[in-house]
Amino acid sequence: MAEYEGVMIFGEVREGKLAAVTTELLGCGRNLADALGQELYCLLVGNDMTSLAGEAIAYGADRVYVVDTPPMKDYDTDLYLSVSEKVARQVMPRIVLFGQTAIGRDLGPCLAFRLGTAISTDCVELAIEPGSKLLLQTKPVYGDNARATFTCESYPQMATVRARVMSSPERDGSREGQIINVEASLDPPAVRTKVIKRVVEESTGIKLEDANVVVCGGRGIGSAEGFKKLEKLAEILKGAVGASRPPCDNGWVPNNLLVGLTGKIIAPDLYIAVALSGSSQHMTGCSGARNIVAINKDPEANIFKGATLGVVGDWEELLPVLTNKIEELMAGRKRDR
Amino acid sequence: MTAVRMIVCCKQVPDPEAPPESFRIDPERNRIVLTPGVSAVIDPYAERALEAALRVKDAQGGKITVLSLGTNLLPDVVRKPLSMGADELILLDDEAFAGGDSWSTAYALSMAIKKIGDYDLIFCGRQASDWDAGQVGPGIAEMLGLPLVTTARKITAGNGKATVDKITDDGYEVVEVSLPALITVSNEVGEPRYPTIKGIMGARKKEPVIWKPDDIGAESSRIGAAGCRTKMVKLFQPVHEGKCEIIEGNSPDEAIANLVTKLREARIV
Amino acid sequence: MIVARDYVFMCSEPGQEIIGKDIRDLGLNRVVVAACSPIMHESTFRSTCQKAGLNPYLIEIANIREQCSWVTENKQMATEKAKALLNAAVKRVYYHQPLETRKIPFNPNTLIVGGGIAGIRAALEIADSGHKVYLVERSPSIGGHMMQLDKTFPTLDCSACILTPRMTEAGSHPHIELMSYSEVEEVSGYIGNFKIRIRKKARYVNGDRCNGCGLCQEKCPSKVDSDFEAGMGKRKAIYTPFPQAVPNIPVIDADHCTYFLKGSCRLCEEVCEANAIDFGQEDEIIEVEAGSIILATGYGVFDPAPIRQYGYKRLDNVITSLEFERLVNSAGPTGGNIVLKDGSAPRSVAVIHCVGSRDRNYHDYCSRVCCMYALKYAHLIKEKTGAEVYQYYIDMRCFGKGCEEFYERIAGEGVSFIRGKVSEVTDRSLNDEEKGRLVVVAEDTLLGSVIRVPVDMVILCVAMEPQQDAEAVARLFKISRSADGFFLERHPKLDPVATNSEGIFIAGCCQSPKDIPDTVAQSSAAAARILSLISKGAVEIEADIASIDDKLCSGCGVCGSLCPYSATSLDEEKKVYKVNEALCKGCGTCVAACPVSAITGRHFTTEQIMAEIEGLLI
Amino acid sequence: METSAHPVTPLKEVADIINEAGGEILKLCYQCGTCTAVCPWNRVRDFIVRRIMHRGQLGLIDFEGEDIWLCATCNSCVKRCPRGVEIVDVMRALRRVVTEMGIARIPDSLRLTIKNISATGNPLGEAPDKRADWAKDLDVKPYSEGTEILYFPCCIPEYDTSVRRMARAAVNILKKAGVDFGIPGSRVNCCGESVRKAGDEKVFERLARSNISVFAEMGVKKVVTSSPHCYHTFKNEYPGLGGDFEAIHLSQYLLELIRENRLNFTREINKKVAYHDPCYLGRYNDIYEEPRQVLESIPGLELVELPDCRENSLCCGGGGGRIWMETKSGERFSDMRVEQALAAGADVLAVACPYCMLNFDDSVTTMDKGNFIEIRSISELVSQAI
Amino acid sequence: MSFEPVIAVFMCNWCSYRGADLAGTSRMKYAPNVRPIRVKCSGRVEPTFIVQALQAGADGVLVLGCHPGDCHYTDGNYKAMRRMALLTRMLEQLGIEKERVSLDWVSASEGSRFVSIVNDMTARIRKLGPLAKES
Repeated sequence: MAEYEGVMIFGEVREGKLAAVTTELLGCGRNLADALGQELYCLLVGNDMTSLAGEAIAYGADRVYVVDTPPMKDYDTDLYLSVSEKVARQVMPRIVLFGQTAIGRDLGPCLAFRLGTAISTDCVELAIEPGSKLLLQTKPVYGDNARATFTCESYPQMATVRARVMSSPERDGSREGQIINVEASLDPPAVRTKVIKRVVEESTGIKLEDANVVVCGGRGIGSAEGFKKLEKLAEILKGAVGASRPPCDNGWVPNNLLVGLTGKIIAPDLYIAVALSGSSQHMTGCSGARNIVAINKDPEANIFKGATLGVVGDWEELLPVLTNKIEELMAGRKRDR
Repeated sequence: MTAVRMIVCCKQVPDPEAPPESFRIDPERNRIVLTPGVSAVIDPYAERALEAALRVKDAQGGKITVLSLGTNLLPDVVRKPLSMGADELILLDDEAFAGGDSWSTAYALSMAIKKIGDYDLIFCGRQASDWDAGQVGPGIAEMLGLPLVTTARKITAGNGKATVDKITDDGYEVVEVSLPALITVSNEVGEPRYPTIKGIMGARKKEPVIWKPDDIGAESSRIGAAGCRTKMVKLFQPVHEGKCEIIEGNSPDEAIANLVTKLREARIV
Repeated sequence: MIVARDYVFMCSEPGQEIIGKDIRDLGLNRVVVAACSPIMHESTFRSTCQKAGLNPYLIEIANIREQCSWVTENKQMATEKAKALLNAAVKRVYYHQPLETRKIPFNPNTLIVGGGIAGIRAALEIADSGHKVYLVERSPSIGGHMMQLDKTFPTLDCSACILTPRMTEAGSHPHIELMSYSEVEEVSGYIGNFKIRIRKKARYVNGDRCNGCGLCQEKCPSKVDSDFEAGMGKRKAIYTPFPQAVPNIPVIDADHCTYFLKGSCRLCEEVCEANAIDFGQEDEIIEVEAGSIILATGYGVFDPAPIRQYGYKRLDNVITSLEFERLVNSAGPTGGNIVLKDGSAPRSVAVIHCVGSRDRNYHDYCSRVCCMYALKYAHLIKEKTGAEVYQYYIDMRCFGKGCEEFYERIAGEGVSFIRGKVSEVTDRSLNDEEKGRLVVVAEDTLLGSVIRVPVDMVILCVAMEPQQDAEAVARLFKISRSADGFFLERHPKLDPVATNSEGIFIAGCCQSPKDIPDTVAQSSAAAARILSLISKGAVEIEADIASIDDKLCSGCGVCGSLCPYSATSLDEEKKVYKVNEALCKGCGTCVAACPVSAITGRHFTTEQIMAEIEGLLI
Repeated sequence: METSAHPVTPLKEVADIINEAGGEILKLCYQCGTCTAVCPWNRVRDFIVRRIMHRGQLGLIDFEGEDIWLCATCNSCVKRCPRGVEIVDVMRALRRVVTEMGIARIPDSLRLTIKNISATGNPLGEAPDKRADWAKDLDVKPYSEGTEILYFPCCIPEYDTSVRRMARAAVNILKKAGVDFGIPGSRVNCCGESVRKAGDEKVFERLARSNISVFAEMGVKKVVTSSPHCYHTFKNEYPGLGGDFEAIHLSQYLLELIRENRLNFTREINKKVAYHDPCYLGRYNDIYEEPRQVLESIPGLELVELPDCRENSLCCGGGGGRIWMETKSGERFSDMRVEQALAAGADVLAVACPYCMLNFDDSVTTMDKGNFIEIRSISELVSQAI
Repeated sequence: MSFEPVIAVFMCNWCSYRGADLAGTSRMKYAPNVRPIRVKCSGRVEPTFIVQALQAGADGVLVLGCHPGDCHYTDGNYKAMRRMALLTRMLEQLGIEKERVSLDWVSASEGSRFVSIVNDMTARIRKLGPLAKES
């Protein structure tokens, strides 16, 4: 099917800038396009974002399709669907990628069904099969107990990609590319949904069970004051604080921070266990974590059994150092953007 | 206020709360093998979709038809929505439906919904806990040409439209949608209710309706494995390193520096 | 078969008339009744036949009620079974023979075992009508448990004051032969003609000489816990259990007497002016004959020590109800002062109901009197000490005459009622208020919370239970016991006084726990039953006994060796065995054992039983 | 339910369901409150067992509340009930109603544990093929046909490193005594006791039947268990499902070994040791003497009695699935027990059950009494002295 | 349909027959398979009765008397016991399983015991199957 060509990513805008997931998609899309020896396209839909097309090029896009019109200011399934359908039919990309975001998980499947093709959502790995040149779409299934790799023989081949699994490329302001403005021919009767109100909810402190990073303290923390230090690290990592049973019992932290079989069962990306021994009860509560970093002065502590990385030593010495290092790192990352 | 006619799509899945050690993969056949002690349940997202429908019914009155597609559906499991308060249960239970993907499933369900005919709202879970695809809802909407609102957490319906609180990445939107429409429900809707004893007694008296492909006029090439648009080429278990790597260092500073480097290398932070 | 009829109440007058009429009109020579158990109405239908001129033994009953319709769930199965039963009865009745009952003289003497209020009452009833009574009492004096009680509920009159006149009367009645300190050893015979062997234990005091001055008891150096005082007081090794004892003759307790133990002392002998002490006395065996027997052996008192959590015997001031009776009695060891072990008066007292009663682990049944005496205690404690009283009850059962009114009165006196079974009496304190006291732990089930009440004294209302030797006594007299261990009456409603053994009656608490009025009523009833037997002057003996065909008998003597009544004996002349019809009870053992089948068990002949078997197994 | 102002109609259907689920004996209850007053919960908070019985009689059970999950099945109430009501069975029936009908929430932790046991055969959800890992370095063979004894350590010591020591000590003893024994491999499951008490009769039966057939296949004749829970289940519940083997608790077996002079004590343990009677050994099976005799035979050891001992032993709080549920600080029986042991002047609190060990270990840690008292299994103490 | 045995039950007049009556008056339910035969004493039961019952169609025979020591006729039940031993040998010779005949005790107050004995016996005989009758 020679007419389907190029990799198209659907770009999202956050606070007037390209969303992090979009730059990640551009990076990943670039690799796929290179593997195919084809071009990378970026579709930008919205209003008042002229400068961003250039950004997309700086991050690797060869062509940017821009739909820039006031009605497209905010996401609406019917509106966005109709313009993306239009662009897709026009451009006929071989691959279309979305971020696994509120928009991506809404628009992606709709577009796929409308185009009569399939999509894999929430992918963590994408590759081109050398022989068939088909897109290999790998995603976690069964609560990440397994991973499945799919292919699809209809075009375009589509996927949504989980945030933060792909790395953003370095920005290259010197890159050149083509910006193509697309007319949004709006069809009012097609719009059957109307957004009445948009509410941004300030996340004041992330809930333990939702946090991607959890810093958890044990009996060794010794006091409520000690937990303040954990809170600081959690704050920097945009995470939450948890505790094993003794701190809860001793009233250093409220009971709802209990992590363990009998408390919260959590599965963050990163779990930092500080001065906790890791009873089996506790481990059941956190064993779903992707990465467990343990800090404990007892090298025999059970926590090291379940941890990915460990440091043996006194937490009171180690934690401030860690907090500083991470703070530096995060600040650096911000500067990068 | 008029009664709302609702259809809820419920999927039977292996219990997502079963421990990871009960999962194995049969690499030969690219299939998940579960230990016999893992029970089947109604997908938790679907249960929440049902809960959302029940709340609409509580508020406005209405009728809820539950639609389930699968093979080896267990009567005790798929009947649960009835005991929770659904009015009717239709099962698409046939070997021909086996081995489907989001496409063939959405097709079969949309054909069944067409047959049901009268409806104001269709509810699906935002995704199902087994394959986590989240496509069947949008798929049905597309196939039936219905407006779609995904990841809802609150729904009120009436007067030809529904008002939905839809979860977004940084908050929520209040969306008005004309009926009929399809809504996928997010877990933020809250805990699904428990069946009452009365409900269970009542459910025992209701017989599910079973539809075969012919009953819904489905083309055999478009259902089950035959109707798949995707092909699973590989199924594998991510290798979890059992060993803990102890980070050494001559001083606390050095140890932590090494740790952070590791974390960064592994793109954990 | 000539006629079959169906009628709802065959045992009623009109029902019986139907049978009678058919016998007369149709000249029936056999009758089968398919109805209730023969135990209920065999005698009814037999007399129906007799009245209609048919020998009463020509009837057979098929028990299709108690052993068929009432016990079978499946109707069809029940019908099948009923058919089999009826068929068997029909087959069997064919072999029935006309039999004659005979009368033998009835001995008008009566044996009464037990000298408590039940035995005393019955003895007086019978003796007053001029008939001889042997009153056998195991302990040195009659009086029983009632003598130990202080006041009686609900009237609060003094137990001893109402009992002692009756005791004296019984002790001196011309028709009552009082045998105290005696026990029945053997019983043989049957209704109208019992033979009883009684062991009169050695008192070591000559009753004829003793004038009851009491000097011996005063001088005796050996002190022993007094049973009568329920262990709360002491007695001497030579003693009468209490001052009003009847007979007022002391006994020497050989197990504790210094002379018997060590070979010297004999102080009592020295001081006895009447020379009544007789260390050489020995147990005496007396044989008496009686036509009927009343068992009035009373009850035992439950020992609460196994209920460890109540602390009886482990914690001071946890006492049983019987102990409290003695404590509160003005003739008792403290002169009626309610005091703790240290002599002080309690400030608060817990009374725990149902100790050993209504409890699967001990006795299932309700002891019936505890609720009421517990209320009485509350009154006495309040009256004598002013202490707080807590009643721990499960259900208040106040059903006797005047009892509910008594409950109302005591409630009005300011007693605290706590509905809940006590889980623990402990001396482990949780606070200063509890320190050094007994803490009673229970759920107040009306409050729905566990409460701990510190008290100074705990009274355990212990169960009434069958006497320890009830099993042996039942065996001795060949009567049955009910599941709870008490003696079994013939019918729980219509014959609560008789037993399954003809001529043996029961009265008082040996049948079941009961209060004094009920005991007295039952005693009088038993006495009345016996007086009616005596007035008949004769007893009819069953016709269904054994007979030996001397043409077949080889004189081997197997029957004689097996017969529990020695009812067969060798006719020296004919060299065959013969049946003494007055002795034979018709058990059939000899019939089954006779090697040459020379013995017939009338009315249960081999032909009859074989026919029945065949009929049953159609 | 407690405060409903409108009249409540008794629900005969619910009462019938409870009966069906095995709670029919509760009809006998005459509401004396003995159960409430002997229940250890009432030492730390209100738990009106009697009221649950009455509610059960009328069908007015509050299935949503936590009450039906509180019972630690310590059997104190059953032992004392004047009406012979098997209160533990009633509690089990109430839980069954919830688990089988799904009418209310099973406490999260318990629910997950049941799922773990159901799916992997052990409460921690660990891999079945790792069951024997605890003894990897001990040179112990897995049970094979013809071996005299199957030593059954219970899932907890097998999978939870913190109490592994009790099983490892047992192995040391058995080896020194020259006992011909083997340990369970991956085909063996949890005995199912706590699942049954948690109300999941179906899972229990499946586990039991599986174990029974595996044991039969392997020719197991005699099982020595570390846990009184396994012991109780094997001895009293498996036979009804076709189990045909002898079960004996380790403490009994140790006494046998001592009596047969197969254990040679070479070291003294000069410590004051208090023995804690586990509910399932004591009240359920009347085994009070053997563990004490084993301890007393250790040279130098001084046995002290705790205030609540033998048939009045204070439950550690771990039975009836409670070991998988959170018990609030201040409500833990194990804390009270450790206090009792401290007050009795004991240096060591000796245990004969993995649940007790977990709970007491936990109490000593959270109460920070590690410097004052040790929690040791009987097997550890014996192992230390030989 | 499963096999339903017929069981002849000899009962003494004083204890067991009354116990069986008590089961009736208490409305207890038990297996309908039993066929009662009243005798005055278990000591009256001759081995030939039992053999006759088995020949006439019973699959099992139960003899019930008073509890040992409680016999209305002092010791008739002991005699029954001795006869039972004799009978067992006879049954062996006849090739009849000895489990088909059983002697037990029921007092006048033991309605429930009667029920359980009868039910147990029925279950036992049901398991044994029908008695192979001589042709």
